[in-house]
Amino acid sequence: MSWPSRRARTFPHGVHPPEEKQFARDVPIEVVPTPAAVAIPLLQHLGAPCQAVVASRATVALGDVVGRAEAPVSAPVHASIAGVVQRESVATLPNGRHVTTVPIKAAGEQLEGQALYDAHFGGDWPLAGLDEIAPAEIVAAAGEAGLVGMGGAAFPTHVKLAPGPRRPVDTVLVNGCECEPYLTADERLMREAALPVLVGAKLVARAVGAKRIVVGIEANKPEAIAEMRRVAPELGIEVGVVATKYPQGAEKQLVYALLQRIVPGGKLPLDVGVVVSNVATAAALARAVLRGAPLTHRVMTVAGHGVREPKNLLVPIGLRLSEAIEAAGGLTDDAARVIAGGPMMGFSVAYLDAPVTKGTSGLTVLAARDLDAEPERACVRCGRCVDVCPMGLLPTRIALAARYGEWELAGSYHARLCVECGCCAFACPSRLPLVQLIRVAKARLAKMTA
Amino acid sequence: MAVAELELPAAVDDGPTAAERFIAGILPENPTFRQLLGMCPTLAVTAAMKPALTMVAATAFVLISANVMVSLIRHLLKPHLRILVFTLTIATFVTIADRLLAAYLYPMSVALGPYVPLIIVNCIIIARCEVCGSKQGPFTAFADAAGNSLGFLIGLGSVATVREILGMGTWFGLPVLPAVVPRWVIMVMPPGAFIALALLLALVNWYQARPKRRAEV
Amino acid sequence: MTGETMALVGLGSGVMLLLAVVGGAVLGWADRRFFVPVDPRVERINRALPGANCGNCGFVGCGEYAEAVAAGGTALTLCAPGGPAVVGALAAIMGVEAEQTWPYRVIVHCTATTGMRLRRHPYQGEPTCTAANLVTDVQGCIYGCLGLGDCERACTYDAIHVVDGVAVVDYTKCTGCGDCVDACPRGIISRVPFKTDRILAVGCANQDFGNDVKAVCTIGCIGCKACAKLAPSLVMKGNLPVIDYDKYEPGFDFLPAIDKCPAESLVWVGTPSPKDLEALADVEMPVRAEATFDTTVDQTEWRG
Amino acid sequence: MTAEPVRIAPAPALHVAPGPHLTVSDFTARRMMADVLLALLPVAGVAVWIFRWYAVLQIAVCVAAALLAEALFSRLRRRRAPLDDLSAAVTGAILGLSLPWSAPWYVGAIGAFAAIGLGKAAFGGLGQNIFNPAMVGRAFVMVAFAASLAGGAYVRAEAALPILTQATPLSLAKGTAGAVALPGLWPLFLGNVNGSLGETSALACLVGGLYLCWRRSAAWQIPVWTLAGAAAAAVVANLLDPATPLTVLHHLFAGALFFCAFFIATDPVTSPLSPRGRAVFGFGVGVLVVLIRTLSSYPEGVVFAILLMNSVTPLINRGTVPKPFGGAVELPGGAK
Amino acid sequence: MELFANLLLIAVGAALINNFVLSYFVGICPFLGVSRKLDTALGMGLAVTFVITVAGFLSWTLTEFVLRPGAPLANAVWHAVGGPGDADLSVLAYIAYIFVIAASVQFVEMYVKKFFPPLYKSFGVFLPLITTNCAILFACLLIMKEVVGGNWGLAESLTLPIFGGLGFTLAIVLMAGIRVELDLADVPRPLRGAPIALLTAGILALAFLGFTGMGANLKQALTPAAADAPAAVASVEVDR
Repeated sequence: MSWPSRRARTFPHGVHPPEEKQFARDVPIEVVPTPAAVAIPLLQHLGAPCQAVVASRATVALGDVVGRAEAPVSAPVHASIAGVVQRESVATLPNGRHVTTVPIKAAGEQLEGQALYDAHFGGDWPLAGLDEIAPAEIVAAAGEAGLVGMGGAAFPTHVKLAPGPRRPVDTVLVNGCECEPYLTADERLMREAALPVLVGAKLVARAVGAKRIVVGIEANKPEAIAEMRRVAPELGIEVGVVATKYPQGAEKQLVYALLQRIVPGGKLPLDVGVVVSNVATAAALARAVLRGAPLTHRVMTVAGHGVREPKNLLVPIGLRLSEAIEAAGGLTDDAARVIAGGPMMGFSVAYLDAPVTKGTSGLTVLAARDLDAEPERACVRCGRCVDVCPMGLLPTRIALAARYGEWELAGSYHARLCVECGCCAFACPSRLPLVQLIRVAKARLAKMTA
Repeated sequence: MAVAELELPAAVDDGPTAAERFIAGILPENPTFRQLLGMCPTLAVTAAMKPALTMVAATAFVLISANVMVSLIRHLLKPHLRILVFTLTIATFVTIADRLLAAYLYPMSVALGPYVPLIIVNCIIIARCEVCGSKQGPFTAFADAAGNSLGFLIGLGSVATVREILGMGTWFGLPVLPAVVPRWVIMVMPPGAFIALALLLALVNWYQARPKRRAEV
Repeated sequence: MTGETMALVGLGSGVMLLLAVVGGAVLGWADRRFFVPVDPRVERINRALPGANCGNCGFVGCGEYAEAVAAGGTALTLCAPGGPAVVGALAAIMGVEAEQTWPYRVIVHCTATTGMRLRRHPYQGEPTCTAANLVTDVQGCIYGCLGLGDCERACTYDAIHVVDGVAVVDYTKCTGCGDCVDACPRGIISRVPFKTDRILAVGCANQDFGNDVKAVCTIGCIGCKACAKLAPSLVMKGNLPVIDYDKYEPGFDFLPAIDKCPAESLVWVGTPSPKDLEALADVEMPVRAEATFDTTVDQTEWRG
Repeated sequence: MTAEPVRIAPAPALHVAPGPHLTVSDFTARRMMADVLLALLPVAGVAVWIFRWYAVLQIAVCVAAALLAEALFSRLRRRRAPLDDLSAAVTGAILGLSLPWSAPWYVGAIGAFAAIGLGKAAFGGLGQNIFNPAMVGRAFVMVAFAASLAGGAYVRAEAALPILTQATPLSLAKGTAGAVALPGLWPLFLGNVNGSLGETSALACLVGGLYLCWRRSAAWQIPVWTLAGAAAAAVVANLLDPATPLTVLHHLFAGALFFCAFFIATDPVTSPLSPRGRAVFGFGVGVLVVLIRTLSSYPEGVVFAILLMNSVTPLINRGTVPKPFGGAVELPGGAK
Repeated sequence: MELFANLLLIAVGAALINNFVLSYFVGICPFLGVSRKLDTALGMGLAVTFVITVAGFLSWTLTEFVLRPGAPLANAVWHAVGGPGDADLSVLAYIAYIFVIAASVQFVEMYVKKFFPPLYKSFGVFLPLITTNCAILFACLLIMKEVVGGNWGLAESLTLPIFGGLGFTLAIVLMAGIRVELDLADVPRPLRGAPIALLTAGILALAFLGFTGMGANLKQALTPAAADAPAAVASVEVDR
């Protein structure tokens, strides 16, 4: 069964930033050599931090639990290399979280190179018998493996898969849009490891009891669509092509584009009977359930004019950003801005000792020439931001209210529905930092209601 | 503006002296520019100097008479009735002023039209009765009213000067601008009143803020 | 005077009298019919308050605060602009005995000037602390002052300024209203009772381990606990000493503790005006704003 | 409030900034203003063709005075004069094009100072003004120097160009009820009539305006609804008073309606933000223009209509906050 | 029909052409003071409209029956005491009006305080100010002039205050909308507050000039026969 209509579907508003996928879309995933040390952050997800369970100077093997999740909404972290635990330290993650990390110095036998790649994506993925696995078993495996949403939200997967006695879920959407410019990690994953992705999707559906599974892929990834369509029918999974438009990969927009369901403001896709899962998360779930392997590595893109050899890398969690960049040939002389994630929603970082986390989908390195030299000017109320806002808000009004400290006013313009996708600031002819101002307003409003 | 004054308690203290009241009324607490009181006549009758000055004279007469009168009867006032008494006192003097104007300056009386009776509701007068007249003696009340009248004169005079010179090229009806200079008719019309007062107020605010800014630098 | 004039005057007076009687009767009836009881103290408290409607007390305006005070159960000391004089007046109206207390002032828990902060990076974006606080790596220390002056803009009294990259309080102007405490996104300003002209303060907010502090600041507190051993009102909270100002003894000799500090984290701040120290006829100040050292950059959800 | 741009230092001196880190490359505020100037070219061209040196002089005076005023008022506030954003030039050009050929030079200069000073700088500068600056300036001089700008001022018996000895179409309609022959619709559409510099040719306005809408430098809803509002009001006016010489098409093509619809009403700063608000705004402008033309003593109502609707814009903005995606939607049975 | 045309003229004249605030400058105090928030402005506008209507009715009653030369009630007493000619009590007008206004405002204040406490809380402090609102006395004076002149009956005397009040409401609501907007603008420091509000009012007044002449043209359109009769709209020749 394939997607009923071959016409690309999409959502209202949005923007068309330059796609810039050419940097690494045709570069196969490369395994990064085991680094001398990694630093495992104890908080890589949305929720409570883990408690460290290994003492300094203890020896750990790949996949050993380093931090245990003790709160309901939390996820354990595991050693991503074999080695010796060092004294705890702190690190500021790209998203601004200041967390305790457990450094591990490499020692002993390491799983490396092709063997590591095969452990992740190669080998056999049994298609039969998936329906016999108990949902609880899947949820437990996801919890033990420390699975979190790998598209960036980093919400613990076992919590998402066990929504409790709420409305029944009928559809699982697998998010393969990767609408952020520059990033190609998900595309490579779909092209190289379609089977684990789809098996994982099947497991997600099994866990939540959904009958229908749809993979959503943007039209600008024909090879990925072809590969997924080759494998999907075997598993009864539909592959839906959506228009190439940003932010196609945002949950609510994807749900609308593929299913024409509108997620009410302040609610989750769950409330309309949908669970959305990123392709990388699905692949990791397949590995966790069928191979019992925890989440220790992830695929990330390092691309942009600012790196010498743009690549897609399979990296251990806790790798320093600088080492990931070195693996991609290092920074060029005119590199100006390093962004953890894609350029639309990613966070700029300047201190490159920060560790890679489960949610780091890539590093975009912009050169000076990629950056805009236009100065900020006064808002001329042209309404461009209104035209592009996928949430149908009035970004300029919220931002202006935030600038003048009129928090209630900002709230009355539905500031809290903003998903910070960046369309408004991308389209703004006056180059106002709209998203930043809206985030200020959101933070303030959250504080006021707290 | 007037609200704050109306809410003030009928305090027992003696307050500023007559001289202080007089001086304060002229510039530091200028009714037009500092307290923004009596805006209606400031806008309505300032198209030219003559009606403006007539207005000031009528207002001054009422202000002084009412303030002194209120001061004389201040010990008889009951708090909840005082505003009513003030208003009726003022209304009486306004009627007198109106009749005097009609008798001796008929053209002016016609020109000012309803704005003479509207003196009754001029906030300056109620504010002065409330702040000074109802609390201090007749002499202080007189000084206070006189000072505020002078302040009102400055306010109306400056607005009227700007409007008459720009709008008609005259001052007190005497030509001051050569005929080649174009007349800005807008200045003698309602929008001109608002704009002239707005800019004069801005000028005063700017001047007030100036020394402070210097001290900072 | 002719009879006609007399008659006219009589008629006029009669009309006015009639009006007055009718009006008076209607209003008198309405006064009883529409009577709404009001606590007379509300009016008096309203008069005693400054009427600035600044909202520092946490109520919508002076009027609402007055009602809350009159209703009882609300502290009399919430009016920052009014100061001790207003507290005294309110106490007199409410018939409460005034107690001894101290003027409150703010302290900035960061003293590192620009050159002392490490890992600073050029920042392009909205030039306010609150906005910059949402961007990673503006500077290495995620606790310390960002120096973009949100507190300076929030201050009504021109009493706090960013000097060489760090906020410095001008204690000759500070009234302790606490606007800057609310404005600081990093929560490094606290509001404490000043028991002497100059009191000791911890001039650092970094709660990390010593090595991590050294990596981002040349003068930050490394959490060695030396001062806590030497002065009883200094207690360690995690890796940072905190002064308990309720137990603060003005006469205590803090010099050994200060000498022992390997960083430069114990500083003397303040000089409240003598006027404030004299006019101490107020009850205990219950609102004590503690610095939160709140650095969380992103309270909002993360999405993909 | 403007952030001082941080100079981009060579690597590895990385710098930080809030996301998004990409911006649309071909669309800037400056480009929008440049678009307006570009779109005004055909209008100005027709003006120069009809009014010759009068037009050149008038536009030059207004633009120069507007730039000077912008520089002066910026200096008063001790700020850098933002002349490079071209907004002052646009204000000057529109003001100039809305003046009659016969207005003395000082009218344009004072109008430009009133426009920039009272209309824009006093409210805080670009983007913060409530009223369309050019129209504030135009209304100011229109009332201040009524003699130089009233209908009669357009006509000069001694003028060298024959067209300048004819009364403007709307003055004709106002002056004598039905008795005179109005110009035909073609001359009105092409612009071969007397009038304010920019308003004579509906065709030129249409060409420039379509360019603006195509570039999306102006919101298409505003001109469409302005013309619709004017047409609707004109239909009503014709029904109520069948004897009037002004047919619906006369209302559309005569006077400054096209110029207003495409260049004045579309000023983004003073018009509503949302598409729905823009429709309301445009319709209001159109109706008011015709209302003032038919009922007040002024032959043309564009200036007042724009200012009146500008004053309503904050209320329109408040009333037309768009519904957020999924905001208040109740799902019909979950799935569709 | 003619009455209707007359009323329409008075209504349009009072609300738009000669707007109380923007053309006659009456009611400036609340116009500047209570126009910071939209809902309070609307409340104030409607309160003024209500009070002005009540005052208009009372003033018509007073003028018609007591104060105007030859008023029936005054005359009855006058002739009873044997006075010659007609009684003329118009000298009492100002005092009587202000008394009536003050009393009715106080009545409204007590009424609102008792039955609409939230409304009282939001603009209760401004209710006493309505007493000193020139718009109300101004409307009374206009009505007196026309009633004494024998031009107006009760219908006209009620139309003027109602639409004058609505015109005031329109102006103050527009102003409030603009001022809320200006809270988000970087207005130059010396202009902040009253000056920018006055400037805005000036531009509004400029815009309202667009309605000039509408009365005469409307009258011509409505009553072609009476084209050359003087306009019924009361006009004050101060600033023309």
